[in-house]
Amino acid sequence: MPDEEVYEFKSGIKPMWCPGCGDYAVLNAVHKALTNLKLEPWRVAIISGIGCSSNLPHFLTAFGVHGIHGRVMPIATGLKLANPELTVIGTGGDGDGYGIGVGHFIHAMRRNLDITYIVMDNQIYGLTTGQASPTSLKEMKTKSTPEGVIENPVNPIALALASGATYISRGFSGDPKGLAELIEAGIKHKGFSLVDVFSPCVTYNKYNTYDYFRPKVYSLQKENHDTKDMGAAWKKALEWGEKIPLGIFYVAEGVPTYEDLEPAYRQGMPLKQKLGITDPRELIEEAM
Amino acid sequence: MPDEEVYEFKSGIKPMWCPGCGDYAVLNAVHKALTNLKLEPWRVAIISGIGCSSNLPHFLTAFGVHGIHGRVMPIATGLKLANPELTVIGTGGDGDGYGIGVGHFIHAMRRNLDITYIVMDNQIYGLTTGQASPTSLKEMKTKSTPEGVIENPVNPIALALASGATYISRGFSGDPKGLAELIEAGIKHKGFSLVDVFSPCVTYNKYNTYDYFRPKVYSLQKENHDTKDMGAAWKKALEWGEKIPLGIFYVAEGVPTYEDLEPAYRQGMPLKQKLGITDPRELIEEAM
Amino acid sequence: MKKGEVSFRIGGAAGDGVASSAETFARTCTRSGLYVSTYSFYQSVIRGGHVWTQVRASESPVNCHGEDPDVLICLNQDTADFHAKNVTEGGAIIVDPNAVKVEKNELKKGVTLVEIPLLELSRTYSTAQIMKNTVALGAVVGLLDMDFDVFVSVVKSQFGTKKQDVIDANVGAAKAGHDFVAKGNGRLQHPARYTKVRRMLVTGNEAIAMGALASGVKFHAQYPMTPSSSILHYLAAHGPRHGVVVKQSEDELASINMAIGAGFGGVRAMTATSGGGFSLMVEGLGLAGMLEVPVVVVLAQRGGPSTGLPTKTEQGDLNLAMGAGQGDWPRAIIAPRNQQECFDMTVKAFNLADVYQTPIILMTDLVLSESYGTVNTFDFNVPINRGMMADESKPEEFKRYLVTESGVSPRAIPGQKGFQHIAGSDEHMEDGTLISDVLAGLPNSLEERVKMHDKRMRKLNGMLKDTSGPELWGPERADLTLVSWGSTQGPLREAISRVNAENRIKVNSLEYCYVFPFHTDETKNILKSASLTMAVEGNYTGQFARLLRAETSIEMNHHLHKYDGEPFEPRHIVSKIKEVMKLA
Amino acid sequence: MKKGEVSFRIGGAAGDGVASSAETFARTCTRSGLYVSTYSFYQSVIRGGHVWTQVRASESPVNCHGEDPDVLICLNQDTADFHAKNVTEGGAIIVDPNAVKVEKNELKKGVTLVEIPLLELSRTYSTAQIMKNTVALGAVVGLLDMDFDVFVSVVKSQFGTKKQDVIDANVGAAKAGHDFVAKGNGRLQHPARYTKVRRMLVTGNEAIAMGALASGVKFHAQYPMTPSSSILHYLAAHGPRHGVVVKQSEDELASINMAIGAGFGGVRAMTATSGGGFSLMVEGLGLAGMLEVPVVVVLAQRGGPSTGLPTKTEQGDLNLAMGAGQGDWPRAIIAPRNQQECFDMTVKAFNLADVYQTPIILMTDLVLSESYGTVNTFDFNVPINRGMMADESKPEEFKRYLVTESGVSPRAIPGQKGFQHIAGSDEHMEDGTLISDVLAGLPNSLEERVKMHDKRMRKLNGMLKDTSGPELWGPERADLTLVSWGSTQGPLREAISRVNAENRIKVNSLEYCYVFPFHTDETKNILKSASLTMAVEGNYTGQFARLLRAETSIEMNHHLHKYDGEPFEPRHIVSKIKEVMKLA
Ligand SMILES: Cc1ncc(C[n+]2csc(CCOP(=O)(O)OP(=O)(O)O)c2C)c(N)n1
Ligand SMILES: Cc1ncc(C[n+]2csc(CCOP(=O)(O)OP(=O)(O)O)c2C)c(N)n1
Ligand code: SF4
Ligand code: SF4
Ligand SMILES: [Mg+2]
Ligand SMILES: [Mg+2]
Repeated sequence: MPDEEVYEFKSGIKPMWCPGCGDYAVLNAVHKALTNLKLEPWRVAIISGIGCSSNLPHFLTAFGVHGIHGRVMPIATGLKLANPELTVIGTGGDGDGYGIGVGHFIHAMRRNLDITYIVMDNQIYGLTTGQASPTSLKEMKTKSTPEGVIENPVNPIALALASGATYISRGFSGDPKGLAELIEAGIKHKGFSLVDVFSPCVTYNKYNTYDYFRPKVYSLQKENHDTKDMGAAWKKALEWGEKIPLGIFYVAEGVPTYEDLEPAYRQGMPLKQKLGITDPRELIEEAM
Repeated sequence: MPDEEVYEFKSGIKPMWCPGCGDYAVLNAVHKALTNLKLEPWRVAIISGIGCSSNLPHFLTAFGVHGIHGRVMPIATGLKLANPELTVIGTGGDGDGYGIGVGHFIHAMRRNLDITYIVMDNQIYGLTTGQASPTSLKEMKTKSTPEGVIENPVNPIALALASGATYISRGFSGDPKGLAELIEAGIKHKGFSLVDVFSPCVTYNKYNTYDYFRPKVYSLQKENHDTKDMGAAWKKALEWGEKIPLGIFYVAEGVPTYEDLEPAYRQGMPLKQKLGITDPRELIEEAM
Repeated sequence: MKKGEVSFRIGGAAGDGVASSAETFARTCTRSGLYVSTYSFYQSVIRGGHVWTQVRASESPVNCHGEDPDVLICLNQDTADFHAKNVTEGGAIIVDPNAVKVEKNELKKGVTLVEIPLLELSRTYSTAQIMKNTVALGAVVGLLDMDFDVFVSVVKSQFGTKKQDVIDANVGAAKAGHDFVAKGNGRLQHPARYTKVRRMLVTGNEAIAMGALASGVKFHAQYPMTPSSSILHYLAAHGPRHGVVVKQSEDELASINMAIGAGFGGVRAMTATSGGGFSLMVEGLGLAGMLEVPVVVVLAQRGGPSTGLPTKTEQGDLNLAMGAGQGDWPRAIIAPRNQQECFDMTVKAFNLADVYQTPIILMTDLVLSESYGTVNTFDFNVPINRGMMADESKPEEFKRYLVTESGVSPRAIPGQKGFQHIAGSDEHMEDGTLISDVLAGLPNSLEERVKMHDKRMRKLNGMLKDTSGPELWGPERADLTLVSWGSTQGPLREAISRVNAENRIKVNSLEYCYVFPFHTDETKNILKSASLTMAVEGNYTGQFARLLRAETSIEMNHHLHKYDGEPFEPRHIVSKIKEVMKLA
Repeated sequence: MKKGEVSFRIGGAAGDGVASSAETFARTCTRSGLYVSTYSFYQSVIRGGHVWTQVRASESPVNCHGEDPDVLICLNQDTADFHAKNVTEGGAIIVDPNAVKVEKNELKKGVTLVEIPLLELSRTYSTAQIMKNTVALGAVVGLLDMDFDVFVSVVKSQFGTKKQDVIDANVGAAKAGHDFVAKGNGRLQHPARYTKVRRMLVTGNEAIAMGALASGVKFHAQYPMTPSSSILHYLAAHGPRHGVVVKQSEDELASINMAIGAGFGGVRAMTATSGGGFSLMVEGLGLAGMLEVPVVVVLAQRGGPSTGLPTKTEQGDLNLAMGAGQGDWPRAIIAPRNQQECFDMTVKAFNLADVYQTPIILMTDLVLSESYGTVNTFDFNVPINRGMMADESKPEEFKRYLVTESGVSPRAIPGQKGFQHIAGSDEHMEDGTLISDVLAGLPNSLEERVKMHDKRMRKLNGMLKDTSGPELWGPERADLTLVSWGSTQGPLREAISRVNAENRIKVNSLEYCYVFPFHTDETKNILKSASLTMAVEGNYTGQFARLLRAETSIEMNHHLHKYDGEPFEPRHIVSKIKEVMKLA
């Protein structure tokens, strides 16, 4: 491909994240993946919710909706269904996606839409200044849990396996190269892709820091993990403690996507159709 | 225990379910379980949402809330936390619990509250006269999917495994005895118990009928399934087709419940405490 | 029985096929050239209880289901017990004497009791219980001297060519009932002139769905909820063929946000629900208002509060629609008065949504949503105005939220090269960047906010101009002016006609289809010359009268509120008018 | 600088510790016997941007943060650029000359520029950047001739006994600043008499949380949302020790429904949120209204619509609160005017909720929720009225939804033997059984519905009697009456005092704390003798003025609306009064 077809995806707006925030690495990785894939910014749409992480769309040159807290998946779904030719990417935080939004997350996955969902999981509520998130570990002390969290954390990888996502992966802001690859592969994958990212909040989560993760994380791909084996993926999804897997947990190829099955598409893409009814006779007849 | 301590749990109100509806068997099973457990009706509370199935509380002599669609778990959670001495049971339909309510379902499970949740899963929306539900099988034709469902169904057992429920089971209205046993064991279990029930809708689901299930279902317990083995439970959770397992998939004993961990209970049960602050000095001092 | 019209009622238990038999009859009347209006009284149970449907058919247009029945089919004893005594003079009651007993001495003068062994006769044609309804329908066709072939044509349309055996059974059963009465077992005064004029028979929901199709809706997301569900059913059945993506979402939070996503994507998008689901859309509506994404939301009201009376009618969600979403944002609320307006106003709603790039709320109620009415064949060739789009040739000048006099900014959609922007729910600047991203705390951030908020709110001016004021119906000068909104129009006009015909006084009616932005000037103009006013609405607190007062300071002299779940009948209004005007 | 008071402002970027330094100063003032009112101007970003906090301290009570600063600490150049020129005559500006340059010729008369090498001095005590703030604070303490020991006591309270090293560093750094100015590097006019009177310094949110504790709340569920979050933080920190279950829920749908579950369980239950979260509670609120479950809901308003201005103030959610939930159900809306009322009205709200068994909405706004104000030590010994409970001795007579004159029915809670019942969201009968279960379609179902709906709505009468009318403040006769609700009171009263002192005309103020049910009679009585009226409120459309008009037909003569996200300052109101009254 000629050079001029590679587009710049970084907008002129400077993120206001705290210095050291994991989200910078995610932004860079998204940028790199989009550039590598030689996508055109006007055919890409990034949908986010509310949270520090959800500001991400503003820092890219694509289309986007910076929506409301927890509704990334419905907005992305509506947009993708209206125009399946777009590359639709959801982004946001752990609170947004796995807390208030977990219901939509489950339903989006079982639809297997061709959407990539990147969750910046910092195990804390950043923007609201440090309350427990659904992925906060048990006993973690936060503003809302001064005596420690007493809930078991949500396991996004396990939920994704249970719900029919066809590409399930986890990255780490401390491994920007690996992260960009996961995102790129996720976008390329036809079907619902989850990229869960450990993206440390350096301001409000003093526990799950870069240093917390670095000695623990390892790459599934370097261990020859079989991404087609759901049982193996399930085991890896449950692994947590001294060793924490990164990389691709599971991929199901060739599963029909929602877009493949949607009956309306037999008439073409909704956005490109003529409006209205040219021959209403049948509708009228039926109502007589 | 002396005989007079066994209470009648059936109220005088006659259910208006269609003749043959699976929910009758669930009602009977709940009744039987409560009676067997020799519970006192005034210490039992049944919380439901909206749907045919959600009418169930009215047919029992316990306390109850017939709430709104999808919010069974939050209401039950609030009640249980306010008065942990109550036996709190959630009931409702597949739409209620796994559709609109699936987010709360996930969060309730990860809390491991000592609540039993009985979902009458008829794979259809009954009360609204026959639209697809989150457990409707792919390709099923309903009023809202005249060309067939194109989503993959929710797998409640797998979701429960992924979310930390400590008692996970499935019953069938066609096996009332087994169902009553599952419910009884669920109530006895300390921690979150799920009893997913195939409870056929004879009016709107002409596919997943009693006759559909009868030749397929078998009892896990008769097969010496190890309910402590999460990996085995996961495999069984995915089993669907010619053979469909019933019974207890998974039990985790001894996991602390939310009630065990809640710091406020060090002061006693909320309901029984004196209201207000007897010694506000510390609060005042701090604000000076 | 009134001249030129007949009110037919069939009653039984849920599951007896009452509504579908009534529909067959309503279609038969429609194809016989009559105007029809129906109402179904049913419960939130799938089986049992007591349900009935009324079909009123007339030579001249009818706007409500009327009052007492002229012809009654009693499928069970409850029906006889509750309704037989109300059958009008000269009317008829059809029962299976083997199943239902009628107290003859309670009947009105000249009511014919037609006893037909419905079940027995039906057995010849089918073992299905419901076939006895068909026998009864056949009898009614006979009693009313209708063309049996018209009935046959309706049955054929209903079952299609593939189900010849079902058609045969139905026709046979109906014929048996027809012949039974033809043998002199009853005949009514020939009630109406039958013609071959062709009209459509649609519910409000169907009219909305058709209006949406005509308008080019390409995305509809909905979660089922009575009385809005049949919009989903209609569109699911007919939409995909016309390229419409129709999605049953996981809940109403998803419905509205999916519609917003699709609207942002550039297609016409809609959702529909009732009050409970609308409650869940409240946050999303505000989002659409802020993103300036067009979306049409149908709010089909039912009895509240909360789950309330799920299968009963009410007009109790106006406060909810007015207050939906934190802060101020521009919305329009339209309350069609009848099935024809359901079609027309859906078209209007899509145009307003696109032109003003904001959510438009279409409010109906159970009785309008689910009742059938005859309409002249809809003209699907409707005006479509997609509003202001960005100048394709000047991407460099594009600002999605350009501050304009009208408050409307040029729109661009994903896929348009050079027009990328982020639609954000935080307050933003003209190009869509967030104030907090680029001006966090800088003094001019306040100005930018005010400019943008003003801009959005200015759309209300345009919407006010683009919609028409209330309609004054009846004599221009009157002793009493009834004020109403939405579907109350039907029984209200009929009540007025009756009062004006029978009394010295004159009553007229001020009817609101465009509820918000409120037509304050027109209202003041009209009401300042009104002698006495009375608001007629289907809720407890008089939500519309409060809105009117908030907008005009005008207090209604009288109020008629109904909140028992049943629609107004003309006589309710007539008697209140008489009370207020001190008529005998 | 005004006599007897000082306005202190500190500005920098998010993350510079501006708010916490200001709090330290505010506490020092409070412990010095001054009345304090603060305001934080901040952004929805964790780092960067421009933020500042003002602390106004006075010998006499102050109800708002005032206007221009007398003393300004510039932690960065932005602060100097934006604020230095506004420092009042005779005031002082503290900067680190190595970091910040001040344009001297832009300063007002007699403003002292105090240049202190803040960072350098701080290095001796700590490497933490924030320590330079402490140096500056010490300097201010010196400039204002405050007792340095009071400052030390505040630092000690803040860090507790366990952090002696932190305390030492802070005290050392402050002393360095203090000594720097003591060496003649600046001194202000002694601004106020310091005393040892002890008062509390609380935010509106803290006052609400304390009020809830005093009232015996036993369950609080909340999802974080600015500006309500500190209620959660306070209760999470202090609740469990007092036996309060405090739950961060998964969303606001869960918060309200958990609170309903707990309320049904018999404990006092609360939730808190802002407009976006309240939008998600709309359906649950109607549920509580229908189940007749007491629950207190705090709605802390911020700038809308949608995500809007998440860290800015507004009074734009009144329509939302009024319209929440489909259908009609009884609610009360209370808008405390200051921190003291936040405490008192929370107590009131719990009592109203229990007595009327329905949701009570407590509305604040960002500026009241998050600003500190001094209050006299709260009396935690508050009246508690749990309302009507069932007669324990007569379970057989118990009907949960007994129709009564007051609309209130006896309540029983799970665990009470013989009092079992189902609280249902469908319309029900006196004993709680559903109409559709036992009367489906029977003619008397309509009556039962009407009886029950009337019963519920009658509670509004009782709530009206149990709450007081608007407060008329200022001269009884006036040329202009300002009408306001909630926190606008503070700047408004100050504006009135100023106008009345300086002009011939007299202005007074009609203030609403109890917003709904609306006190129509009192309002009419008071306003009928008003010469001119002006509504002052913090939103675009004048939501309160609309409510007032809907309830009374009274139209305000003038309106002052502010919706730029910042709170009213007295001068905004003064200048509008002057404009309206045609004063120079
Ligand atoms: C309905 C609603 N409730 C609450 C909020 C307040 N809120 C904004 S961001 C956020 C959580 C942020 O956490 P997360 O999603 O993990 O993102 P992060 O800031 O950590 O990147 C919350 C609760 C909101 N905007 N909307
Ligand atoms: C917010 C809201 N949306 C929609 C509805 C309408 N509704 C009532 S019951 C129901 C679904 C019933 O299905 P399910 O939960 O499976 O129960 P079933 O009737 O099959 O037992 C729906 C959508 C509602 N009551 N509330
Ligand atoms: S608060 Fe945490 S998540 Fe937010 S920008 Fe700072 S480091 Fe990142
Ligand atoms: S419709 Fe289905 S679920 Fe409802 S009562 Fe009838 S059989 Fe049961
Ligand atoms: Mg987070
Ligand atoms: Mg179901």
